[in-house]
Amino acid sequence: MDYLGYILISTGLLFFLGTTIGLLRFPDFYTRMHAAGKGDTLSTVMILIGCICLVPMGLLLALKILLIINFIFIGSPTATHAMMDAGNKAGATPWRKDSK
Amino acid sequence: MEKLIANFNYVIVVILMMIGLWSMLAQKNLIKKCIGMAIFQTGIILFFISIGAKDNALIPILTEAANHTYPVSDASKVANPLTQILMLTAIVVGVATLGVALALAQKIYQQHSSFDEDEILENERK
Amino acid sequence: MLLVLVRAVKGPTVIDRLVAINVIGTKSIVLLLFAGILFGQLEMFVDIALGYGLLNYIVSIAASRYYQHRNSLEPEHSPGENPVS
Amino acid sequence: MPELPIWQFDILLLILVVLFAVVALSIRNLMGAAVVFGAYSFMMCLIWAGMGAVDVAFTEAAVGAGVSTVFVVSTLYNTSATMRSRPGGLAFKLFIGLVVTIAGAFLLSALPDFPKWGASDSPVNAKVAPYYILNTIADSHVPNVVTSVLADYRGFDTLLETTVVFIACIAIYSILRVDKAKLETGEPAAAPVPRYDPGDSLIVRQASRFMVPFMQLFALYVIAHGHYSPGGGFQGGVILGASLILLAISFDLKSLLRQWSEKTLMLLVAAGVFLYAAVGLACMFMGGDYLDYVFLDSILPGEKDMARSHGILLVEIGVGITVMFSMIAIHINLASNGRFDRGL
Repeated sequence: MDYLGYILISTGLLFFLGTTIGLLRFPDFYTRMHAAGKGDTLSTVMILIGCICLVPMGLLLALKILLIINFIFIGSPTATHAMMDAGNKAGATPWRKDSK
Repeated sequence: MEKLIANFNYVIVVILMMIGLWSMLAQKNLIKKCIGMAIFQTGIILFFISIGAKDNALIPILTEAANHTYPVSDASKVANPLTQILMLTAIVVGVATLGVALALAQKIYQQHSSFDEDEILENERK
Repeated sequence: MLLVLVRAVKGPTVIDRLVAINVIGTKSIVLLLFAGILFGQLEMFVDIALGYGLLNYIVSIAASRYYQHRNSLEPEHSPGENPVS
Repeated sequence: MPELPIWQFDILLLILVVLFAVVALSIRNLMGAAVVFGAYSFMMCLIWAGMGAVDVAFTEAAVGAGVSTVFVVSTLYNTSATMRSRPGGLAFKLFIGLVVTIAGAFLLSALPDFPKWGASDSPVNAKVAPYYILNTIADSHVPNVVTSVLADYRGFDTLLETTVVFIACIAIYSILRVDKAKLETGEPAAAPVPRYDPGDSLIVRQASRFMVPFMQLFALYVIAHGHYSPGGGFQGGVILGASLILLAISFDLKSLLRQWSEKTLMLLVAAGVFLYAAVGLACMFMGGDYLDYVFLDSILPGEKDMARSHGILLVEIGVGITVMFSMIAIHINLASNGRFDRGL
């Protein structure tokens, strides 16, 4: 159980590193959104499950953390979708290979 | 230097208050002034909370978990609840105040169609 | 962990900021839980994190509504295209 | 108890906060400023959690994530988000900067006189506060000291704070609300908005429809369970308000107003304050002082020594109602420009 927790947390941190690098290095809004939306949700969920495995806690507490995971799983993609819509409406132009 | 670290929170409080005050006085834009007001307010809240914080103290909820004996005998092991409740209400009131300020700004915009102070004054003089 | 995010916030344009804010909000849930573990009273901090998990995405939805309606109401003036700072 | 490694963490966060404040003020697009201000409030919430102020962190989380940024966005929605740049004014800004720096220097010169950060024997921590910590269990059976101080020991304070929220709500009404009849004669009618907006997203609607009941349930839990965990009327009220604001954003302002008419909203805002004051008056009728819940035990269920706990719950419900509906009313006013027909 402990090892599972460590593995999950370190994988989550790895994904989060990928998110930040993607957020910083990608050329335009849509690709950045791609990195942020996926990596962020997955890394958060992984770290939270790792916490459940590592830290001794009661059933109610674990259930609450599972609820948080559930809400993140619903809320975060919705937010990503809404922001993508906003970017499209506001006229963010996609990056092309020859644009710069 | 050690003195600075020991009182670092007050330094930050003063810096935040300076930023808020500067933006309320020097910014021409009304919305920026509202945000500056909120920053000033957080500076004061930070002052209160950090004065009530204690080293190695637990949060002011007295449960049996985490080394508490139920009727607490040592008050220095629990963070100060008094400053916290003052600031808790201050945050909610602060949002209401922010709402009033924004409403005023919006009403001004309706009449002058600008957030800029100089333009509003020019419109007034006409 | 956070220092990288700050650079993201200072980054390119308005909507990019929104993305970064969303990431920061999700990460502050994790940080709150870590703070709870450090204090040894996780059950108190879980509630705050739960509140965050519920409320985190309101801002981005509000912003998306803002851009939708703004564009449909005033087509000649689209706020998103203004270069920032 | 091991040494908590929270100190260094706090210092890092404090520096970040200053950075965010500067960034929020230096962005020229007001929408960006509002968004960065939201991040600023996230950082503040983390700082307060690190300093052990859980209830304050909770309030900041609810307010910062749910309400305050939305207020700014809905104001910008009715106005404009661009700042017009004008030349000059630099000398004025520098002059103001000088004045502010002098004021800050005065404040900083008082720095050595302050007690050390985290000292438990400073005057603030050593005089009044220990009484609350030591006696709250015996007095009112409420483990959360913040709740008991908020609603019981310092009940007057909270009553007046709730009244301030109420008054702010009234002030916004009197500033922004315009009469529809007057509007039709005086100003040109606003352009009709199509009922079905093709930009509206099904995903957002379904997700909000799924999330809102959980939010409201969680908010009720926060109000009712505030005696044993962080929470209470203010936090629960803000979350309830935020859930209805989410409905208004993701569906339409009209569909919200169909359920809660303007009159109902204002009545309920007043009813919350009234409930709080009425509990106090009931205490007087039963023979005690104002807001002295001990005397309510003959009409409240439970044992005699639980009366204060139940009294706190009643008061928190009043606070929650007022905060919830005043948040909604402020949002509707700001979003619809006082017209109460359509908006963000």
